[in-house]
Amino acid sequence: MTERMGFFTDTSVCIGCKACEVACKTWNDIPADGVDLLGMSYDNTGSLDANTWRHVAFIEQTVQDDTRWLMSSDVCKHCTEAGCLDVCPTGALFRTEFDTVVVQADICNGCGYCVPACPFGVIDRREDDGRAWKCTMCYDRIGDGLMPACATACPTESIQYGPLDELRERADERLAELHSRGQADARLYGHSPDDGVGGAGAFFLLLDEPEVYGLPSNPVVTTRDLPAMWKRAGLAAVAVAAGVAVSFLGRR
Amino acid sequence: MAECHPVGFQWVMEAKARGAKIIHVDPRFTRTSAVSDVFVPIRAGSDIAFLGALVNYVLTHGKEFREYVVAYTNAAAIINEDFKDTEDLDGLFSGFDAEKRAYDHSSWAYQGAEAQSGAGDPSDRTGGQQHRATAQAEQHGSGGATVSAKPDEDPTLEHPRCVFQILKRHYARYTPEMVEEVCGVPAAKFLEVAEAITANSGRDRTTALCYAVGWTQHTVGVQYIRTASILQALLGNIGRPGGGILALRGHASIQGSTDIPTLFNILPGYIPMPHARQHLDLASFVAEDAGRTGFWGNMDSYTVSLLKAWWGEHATAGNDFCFDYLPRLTGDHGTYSTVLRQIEGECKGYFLVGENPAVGSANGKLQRLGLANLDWLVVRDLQMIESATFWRNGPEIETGELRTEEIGTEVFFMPAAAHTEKDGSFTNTQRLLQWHHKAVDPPGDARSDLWFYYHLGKLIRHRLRDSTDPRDLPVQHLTWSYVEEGPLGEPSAESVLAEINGTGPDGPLSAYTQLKNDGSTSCGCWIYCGVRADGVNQAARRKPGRDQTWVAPDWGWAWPANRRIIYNRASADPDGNPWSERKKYIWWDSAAGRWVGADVPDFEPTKPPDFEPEEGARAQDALGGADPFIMQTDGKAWLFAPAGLADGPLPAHYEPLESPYSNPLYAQQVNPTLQRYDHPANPYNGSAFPYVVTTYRLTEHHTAGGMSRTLPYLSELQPEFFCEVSPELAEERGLEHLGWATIITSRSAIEARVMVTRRMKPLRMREQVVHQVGLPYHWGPNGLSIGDAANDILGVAADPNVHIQEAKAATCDIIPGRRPRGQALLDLVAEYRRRG
Amino acid sequence: MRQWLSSWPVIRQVTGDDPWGRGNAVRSAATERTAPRTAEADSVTRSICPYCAVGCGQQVFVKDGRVTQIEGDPDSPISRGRLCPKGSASKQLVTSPSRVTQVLYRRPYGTEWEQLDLDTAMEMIADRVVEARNEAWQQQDAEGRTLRRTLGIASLGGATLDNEENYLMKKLYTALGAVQIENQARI
Amino acid sequence: MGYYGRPIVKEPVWKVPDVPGYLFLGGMAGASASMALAAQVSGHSELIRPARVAAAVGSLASVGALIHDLGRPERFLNMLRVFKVTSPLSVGSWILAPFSGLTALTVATDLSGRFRWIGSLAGGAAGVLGPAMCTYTSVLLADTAIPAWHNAYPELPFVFAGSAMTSAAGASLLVSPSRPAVRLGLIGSGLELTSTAAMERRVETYRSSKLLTAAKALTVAGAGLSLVRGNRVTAVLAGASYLAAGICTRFGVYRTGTASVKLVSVQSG
Repeated sequence: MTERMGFFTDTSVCIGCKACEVACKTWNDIPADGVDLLGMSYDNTGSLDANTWRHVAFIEQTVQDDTRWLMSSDVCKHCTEAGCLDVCPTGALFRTEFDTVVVQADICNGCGYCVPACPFGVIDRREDDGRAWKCTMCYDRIGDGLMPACATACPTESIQYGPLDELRERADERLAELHSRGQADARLYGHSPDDGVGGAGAFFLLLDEPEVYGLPSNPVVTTRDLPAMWKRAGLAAVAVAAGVAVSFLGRR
Repeated sequence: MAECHPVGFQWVMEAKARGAKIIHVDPRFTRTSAVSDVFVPIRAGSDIAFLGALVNYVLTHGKEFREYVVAYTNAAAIINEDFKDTEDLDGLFSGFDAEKRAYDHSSWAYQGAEAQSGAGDPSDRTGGQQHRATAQAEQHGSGGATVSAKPDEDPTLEHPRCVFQILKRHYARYTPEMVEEVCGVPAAKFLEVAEAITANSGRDRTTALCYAVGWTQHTVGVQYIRTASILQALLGNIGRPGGGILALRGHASIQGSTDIPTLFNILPGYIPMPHARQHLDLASFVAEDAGRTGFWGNMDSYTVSLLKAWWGEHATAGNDFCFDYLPRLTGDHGTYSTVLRQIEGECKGYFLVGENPAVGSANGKLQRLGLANLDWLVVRDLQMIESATFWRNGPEIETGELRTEEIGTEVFFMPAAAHTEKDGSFTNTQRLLQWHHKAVDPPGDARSDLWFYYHLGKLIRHRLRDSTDPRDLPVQHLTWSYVEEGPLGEPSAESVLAEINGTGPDGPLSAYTQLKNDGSTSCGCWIYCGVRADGVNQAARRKPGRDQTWVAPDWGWAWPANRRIIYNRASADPDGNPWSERKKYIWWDSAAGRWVGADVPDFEPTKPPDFEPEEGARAQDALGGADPFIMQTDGKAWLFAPAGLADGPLPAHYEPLESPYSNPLYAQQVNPTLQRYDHPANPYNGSAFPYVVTTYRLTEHHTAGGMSRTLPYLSELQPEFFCEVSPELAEERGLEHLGWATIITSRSAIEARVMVTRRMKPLRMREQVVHQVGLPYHWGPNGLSIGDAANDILGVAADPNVHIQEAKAATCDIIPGRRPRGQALLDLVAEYRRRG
Repeated sequence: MRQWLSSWPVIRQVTGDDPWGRGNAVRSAATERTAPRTAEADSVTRSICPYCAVGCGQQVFVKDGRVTQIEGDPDSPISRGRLCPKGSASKQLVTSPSRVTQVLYRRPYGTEWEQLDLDTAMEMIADRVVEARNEAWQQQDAEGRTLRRTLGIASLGGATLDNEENYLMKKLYTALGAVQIENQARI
Repeated sequence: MGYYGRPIVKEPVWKVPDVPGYLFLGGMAGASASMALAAQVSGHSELIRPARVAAAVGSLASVGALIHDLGRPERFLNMLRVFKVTSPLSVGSWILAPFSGLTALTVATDLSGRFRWIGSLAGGAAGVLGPAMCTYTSVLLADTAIPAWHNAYPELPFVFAGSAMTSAAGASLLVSPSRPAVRLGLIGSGLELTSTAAMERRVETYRSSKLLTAAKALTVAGAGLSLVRGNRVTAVLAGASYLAAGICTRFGVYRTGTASVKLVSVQSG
């Protein structure tokens, strides 16, 4: 495995231009989603899904009589412990040499298991195509030394791509800087290896609670509990065996 | 800026990261506001009051950059005794002719110097309606008006009639309290801005102002920019790095199409189109400049070289270099006047070339009535735009005002080539020419506009080749042979660029200073001379930015002479030393005897700072070594414009033509010289319209939408026309979020989905509350993302200098629900018109 | 058979370094062939974004005569490789299926578009220009001053075009005496 | 709070009735196969064939439902491309595939009368796999970010185990009433009712599920009816109640889960 690569999305410099959304769709030939006015501020995309691998959230707030407009480009977190990858029964999802999580379109049979397994609600099955899709961190591009399409386009370097360790350092510096400027509500999200997904390969600097951006406050990969689940299921299976056996004991 | 120029905005974000303070003044809270340090919501149409108050703040607090102001501006110049200010005449300047609604600006002149009307004919100086209507500002090219001699000056700036003192008096009433009343900006907020700007200007620091059509689309648009210029000149923010007034323009080559103008009143390089009354021949045309000082003093060379480029061997000294071949102006031939001529039936043929006026120009109905009355229309575009389909799905078809079977216009839709399908250069908003190379062939019948005009020219020349009518001589003699390439016969763009660059006896020219008035040089656009220096396409230079200095002089080519900051002589003090180490840019190297620095000096390279011109010197020789503004006749930045503007030597706040408020500053309500277009289809709003309406763009779309509403990836991001209103206005009018609203003016009514947002804030102007309705104007009936066109409700009234319409501030009413259809729509609008 | 078995991920799970079947063992044939289409382009052309006037650099990737990708030019000191959503949609702009690629003609009082040959259309337009020019020709004004112009023809546009195109337009129109020439710069 | 009230976790894209049907059929088939084995071993020969048929029909229908639910059904075999213990669906596939094959083979030999010894061996193997068939689907649901499913993982296997037993008993009661079937139903009912109650204590949203309430009622009804001796009609009614209860349980759990993405968040286990 080469160095782990990742995204650091610094929402404090996001201008909500949505270049990331379009650059992503262009590069990955993602179908258009249709025209639907959602009325969610300037967000007419809604959420990450099979046809949206970058999604810019827009949140209008009133803080002490002043208007604040938060914007944040969401993306697949490329978790260290990835639920989607764990539960995929076909091996369509795999971990790449860059420690990113990618769906292999030639393998996926559209079982859909990954969809509810993602604690962030990222991966999704495309209706007409039947397969699961999500951000690949432009696996093809980064393998050739290019940056992912979204990070390439981003005008303000809100989306930064690079070795994860470097990004984490940069994020710590940026956070300290914002705090020193009095931006007390700035926080990092997904950067800690100790969190419920073992740290995200794509992490964020946010200016409010994660839920405000549609992110879970304490995401946990479901498979952390899987050994206990198998244990309980085993016990239950034994109960079935025992129950059947007991039923056939005694009088006819 | 973040909204419409996101990639340019990266530099603002970078400045912010380095500690720069970002202030955003706008009627609506945009993506720019979101990342700004200070957001100032302002009433649309009140910026001169705001900027004027900044000028007043600078002057009353002694915050001007005194040394810069004394040396580089006309602050010390003493004005004619006859001059009367708006202070004296309650909103008018001296020289106003109420009948003609025009100024005679002779009283605005410098004392001791003759300020000429610029249009050349002294007998015409009274500036009648017709003269005024010839887009006077451009009549002076980029050089401003002529001042033929040095004015009397008071370097102490104490003389009561010196510009500095006039300025002080003129802006004294532009107080923070007045800002509150006119702009709806709290005085404290204004002072925060004033303190930030003045603290960040001077020797060590500079402040930049950026604007877009939010400043130009007003009946006082030119004066908006003028106010900004005064402020920046007072603060010493012109010609220096990090300073300036930066126009953020909206089209890939909108700067280029001004430099090499597809505009009625100028020729390439801002040479005016000749006027029938004044310019009888070449001699009279250049006469006004013959004795002129500054680089415009060479206009004869620029003009003769242009004529040589166009008529080649036929242009000789003996025939005035075919000067007579140029058509003459008699008045305004701007687009709105032309549309009225189409409706009248005089103008019968129309080319639309990558432009969609049925959506993008004010008063869409007026536009479409013009289109429907043509004999023929040629539309060149990539996609089927509304201006090509007005005859089948224009709003007037729905209302019954027009019927398809009764529209006689013959329409040719000629598919255009995209930028990837042709060679050519764009000039970006910072005057930088960048070449784009052809990547693929255009599909099907699509052709470049170069191909179209070249071959159309050939066909027309063929038709006229045997004519003996003298009117056809300019066509017959036109130089029209360009290298044809490939199976399509595409003319070589490079060969056209070569003609633009110009040639002399020794081949390609490398600088406009080589141009001659004797016919020995030819040059299609003098300011572009040097773009093919040494026969090399300098616009195609692509030395990576990271391998150059921050000025990046080896990427593309900027006019003039590859200078990246114009008037950069002002970045050094009068003695030629940098104002400060931090703001070092161009300075005098006395050992080398030349100007040096990061950029190409915008100055004669070896003229020393202490150079004193000889008496009677002309052109650039008449400017001293400390006169940085070399295109001005006196080399100074003009705080006060003694000539050249139709509506006054100093900016004054007037209300928009359509405003629910009376002017708190003067009895004069609107710009007294504003240009009206009186036509039954262009009625102006009366009093029945209580709200302010403004139009704007969104990041996700491009102008009239032909290049964005047709694309799925952009359409899905902003899928539908909507209006933005505050919760308070929504409450007042019963508008529901995501419901429908009908927006009405005396022109028309349109419907939009409602976006209720706190980003739109009611403003308090003392006792009154201002509600503003925001309308992105990208939509029309064609494409994937559709909706009514915001421009349909706007009227046409224009700035008297440049004929730009007032699209950024008008009045409207807004009611819940969808608009009526058919005749009922007309009835609704008529009802509002009746009400006043 | 043996080859098939050795490519069966279950076997690779057992024999390789990926017993959990979440990495190397499950890589597919297509994954092994992964390459960006930019690497497969026949040519890369340097261009400039056609939308606003910032002038961002673009790289146009072409394969088999078709544009396969347009992205920012990292060498540009203006844009440093970045593009906004419109610039990022440039590929869709130039390859759009809704682009009109055939000359279309609406005859006077017509209700539908008709197709027209390009050469025919050019000849027709040239005829109309000459005719409209002559019909509305003004040689002199009422006071006998030279006008040498026609108000029969007008033109709007140029801000989206190349300098060279604007130049030929202005030159041809001026020679024809057409003065009603405008573009977006003053709208 | 939240982003325009949108759920964070995505609702499953699985089809209804395919997936809850698959859960039900798999459980019924698994317990039936074990029942067939137990009947074989204990000599309840009249119970063998119905249980074998129930196992085969149930598992094949369950496979059919699973394939039908795939976005790319033709790629069903990719389920056996890897073996992943981290994926309950992978483990399940490796259980379901042999199980359905074995049960089908068993019934085929049984009905055709040929190679019955192979059928017996296969049936035995299926019987051993049966309990796993009953409970792996609970892990399949629990191992997701769907709050109601994930949070219920300690009890869900027992709910499914009990439900599978009552379903198998129900299928058996429908064709031939027997004491083992009655006893199996009672054991299953007890397990299902107690574990469902425990699950509802842990994850409240299940309490408001009408389907689960119906399941409980049907289970009680099935158990009660099964206790009426020697009445063919009540036996059939008991069997039908058990089967209906099984269907209600799976659909109830499924529906409560999909609805829970809007209501609750996942807790760490």
